[in-house]
Amino acid sequence: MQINKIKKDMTEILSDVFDGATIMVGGFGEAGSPIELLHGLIDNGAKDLTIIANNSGNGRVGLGALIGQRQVKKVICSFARSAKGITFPELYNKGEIELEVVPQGTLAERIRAAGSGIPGFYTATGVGTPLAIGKEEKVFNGKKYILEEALKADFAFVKAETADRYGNLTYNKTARNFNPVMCMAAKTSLVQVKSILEPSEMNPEHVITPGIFVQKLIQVENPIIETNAIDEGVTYP
Amino acid sequence: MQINKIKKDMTEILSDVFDGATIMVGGFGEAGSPIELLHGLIDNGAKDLTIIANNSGNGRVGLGALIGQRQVKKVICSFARSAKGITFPELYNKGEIELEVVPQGTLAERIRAAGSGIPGFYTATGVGTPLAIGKEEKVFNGKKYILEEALKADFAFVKAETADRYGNLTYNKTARNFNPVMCMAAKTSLVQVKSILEPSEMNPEHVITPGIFVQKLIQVENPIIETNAIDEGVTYP
Amino acid sequence: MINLNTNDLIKGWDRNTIASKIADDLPHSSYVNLGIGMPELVSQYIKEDREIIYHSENGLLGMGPSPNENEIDLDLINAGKKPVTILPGGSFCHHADSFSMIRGGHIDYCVLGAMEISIKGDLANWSTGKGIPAVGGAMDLVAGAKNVFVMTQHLTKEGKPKLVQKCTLPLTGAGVVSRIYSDYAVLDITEDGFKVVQLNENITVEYLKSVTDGNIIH
Amino acid sequence: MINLNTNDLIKGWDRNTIASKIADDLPHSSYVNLGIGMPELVSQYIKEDREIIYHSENGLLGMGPSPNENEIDLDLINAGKKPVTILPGGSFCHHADSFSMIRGGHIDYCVLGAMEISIKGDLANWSTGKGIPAVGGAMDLVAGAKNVFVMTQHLTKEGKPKLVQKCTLPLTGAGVVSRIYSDYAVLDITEDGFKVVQLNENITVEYLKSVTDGNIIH
Repeated sequence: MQINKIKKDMTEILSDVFDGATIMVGGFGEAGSPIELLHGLIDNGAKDLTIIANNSGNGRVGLGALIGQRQVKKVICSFARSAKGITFPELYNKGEIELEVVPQGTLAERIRAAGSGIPGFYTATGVGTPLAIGKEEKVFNGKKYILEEALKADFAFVKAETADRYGNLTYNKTARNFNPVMCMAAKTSLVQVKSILEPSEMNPEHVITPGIFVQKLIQVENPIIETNAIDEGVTYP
Repeated sequence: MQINKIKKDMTEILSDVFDGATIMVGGFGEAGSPIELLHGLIDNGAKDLTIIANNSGNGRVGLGALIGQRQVKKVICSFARSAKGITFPELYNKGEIELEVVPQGTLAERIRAAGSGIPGFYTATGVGTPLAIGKEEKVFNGKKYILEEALKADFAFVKAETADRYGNLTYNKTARNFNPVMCMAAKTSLVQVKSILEPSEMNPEHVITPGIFVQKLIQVENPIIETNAIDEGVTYP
Repeated sequence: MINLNTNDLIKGWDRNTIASKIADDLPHSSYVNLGIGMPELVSQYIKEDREIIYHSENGLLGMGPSPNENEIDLDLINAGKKPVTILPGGSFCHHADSFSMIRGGHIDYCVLGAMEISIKGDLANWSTGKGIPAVGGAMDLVAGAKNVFVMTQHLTKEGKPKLVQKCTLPLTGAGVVSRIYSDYAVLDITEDGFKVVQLNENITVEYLKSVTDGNIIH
Repeated sequence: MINLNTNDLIKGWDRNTIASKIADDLPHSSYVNLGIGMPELVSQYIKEDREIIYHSENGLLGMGPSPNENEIDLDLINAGKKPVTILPGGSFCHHADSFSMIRGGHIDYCVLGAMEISIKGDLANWSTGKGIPAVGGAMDLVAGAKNVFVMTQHLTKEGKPKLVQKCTLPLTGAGVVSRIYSDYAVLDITEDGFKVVQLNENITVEYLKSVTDGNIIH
């Protein structure tokens, strides 16, 4: 029997997502954002979700749409004030969605830490700022640092460029961003990918996310381009 | 003026190595081991060195030769009991060289931490063993972890496969090993590389060590193959 | 000293002149992160005698200028989410590796805007204390870069000093700023106060003191 | 019970039989790290109904069998520093990433040799307390892998039990072992003691108890 992580449709790949799950969503702005998986999650209907992402969604597509459907109770992100954000500000200003702000580098490192079996690490980022309040301090070589804890998730939703059936992934340019560390930090990583190659076509020197960090794949050959979709007034569902 | 990190010879690339320096040496066994740079260091003559590496050298070439020249006062490594080790055991059994043993994964992560501005992190590796003695403990979610501190160096000696003048590097197969994290953790990374490409020939998706982590390069087109050298009884100088 | 009538203000350097002063202070072979907005101008004033490598914290080292309309790739963007290009010798990496470059002290200079800078080098530039809080990479940059340069107007739009004894807004970092480039002066943060490195030719030290809420050393 | 005359010992399973028992317990699609030496045998007994992916901690996922003489590449080696191959679907990574796979709990099974295993699952396998101390990746593997299988002779060469109340040698990890595959039995570590999963056909429970220094549950 051969390992084959490719699923046939959105229903299958999303079958075990549950109410109250914590989900990491890859992407920095729209680059690397798994819009079709997020739309699948709207159809799936899971609610009371905690979303870990860099941003909080644009317009009414992808993460913006999911939040608009009120499936999200909390967002953990570095930047929830996107130029084209609609749904998050709406709910936030009404007090109907929670927000935890994390510096971008600390967010990335907390996610990597979870994937690397490191429950906590020290960083100078945020020392002396409001985001250090309540965090343990420790001095190394005369300089003050704060303790940051690993940030893990039940699922990662990730967008990649190429994959093989083992789940080895490559990304396109800056669409790489948070995707590789999120694959590491989630119990189950769900990946939408533009093209699927034979394992022998993947150069082992060029794999960015090794298949060990990926559980399920689905091919989305022509993903939505968020900027264009928003400009055209596309909404989901 | 263009950035160009390529140096013309061993004397130039090693010019600022000093007595008492801490030097990380890449490689796992012979794969990725910068033998020619180490031989250059023998010619350079710097002494009282602390070496951070996975192993402690084989035969009387490379790191084995450097130790044999009594230029090293201390080795920090995970495995100092190589099948073909001669010089380290000789000095160690006479009490003439110090040894600090670090679990292999903790060694890699302490090096990465130094390169990533993380002064300390917690790990379960080593908990309850003699290597945890004297280390701070902390409980996360009911499980015990120990604090490990960043391990930095004045220099990294690294072997790569291809480079461009900016110091972008690729490696060959498992010769990658500790080299990328050591480039991150050293103030000055010195790299010996088989072939030098034009920057436009380096695919930005395939760079493993970005040039920001590399300070000096030297081309060594046909590096010594340690196994063969030892079998042939080669010694240095 | 505080709350000057903005009509009375002396006109200082324009933003292009400030950008060129910063550009002149970035040495050959530096790795530099330019903040979104005004700091982006700096790259236009780098002299021919040097090569600078630009880092964008979303996983791009060796960032080039904006693309032509027909070269736009929405997978190749900068930290401000605008389309950019990559130069030969550039590389892509993931977010944790990109912030290793920042946090690990590998970025030689970052240039950022400011709302307030204190005499101790504290910087406030991420939050007015109102609206949705959003920090992005600012805290990581000021904590990690070897040198933090601030590019700013000397006074707020309301005519209040931005250089202050103590910041009133939420901090981005404490004691992190190395040098301030304003329309009135270039100033270093020192133990004794804001130290004038260069003064705008239309400005007197007296005037500078009158628009700064903190000790000026000349 | 202790220090049996080795001539009196009953012959148990040979190492190939032990390896095949371990192979049968590795489920389809598992990520597995096999320790240097005896555990390497396991890969030869994987049944056709499953695919297993082998991890070698020196930055190799998808390790294949030894190469032919003419295919040897000294840049492609395993954790034991022996030449190996890489299978389609494999990948290379650096040491920190490779140990993220281990420490982060992504390796489903590791199979290691042992000098002593205590009734609490403590493992000693890296140091006799003499000679040059050398730990390699053993401590990371036992702390990080989801399941730690031990493959061992039930008794030392001197006829002493390796399964003990308390380890006397320096530990590799405390409470880390899940299951022991010896020549006499397959045993799980449980709160109440070593629990027999399978007993060698030539061995009685009484005999097993006589060669084990710790409570046996059957």
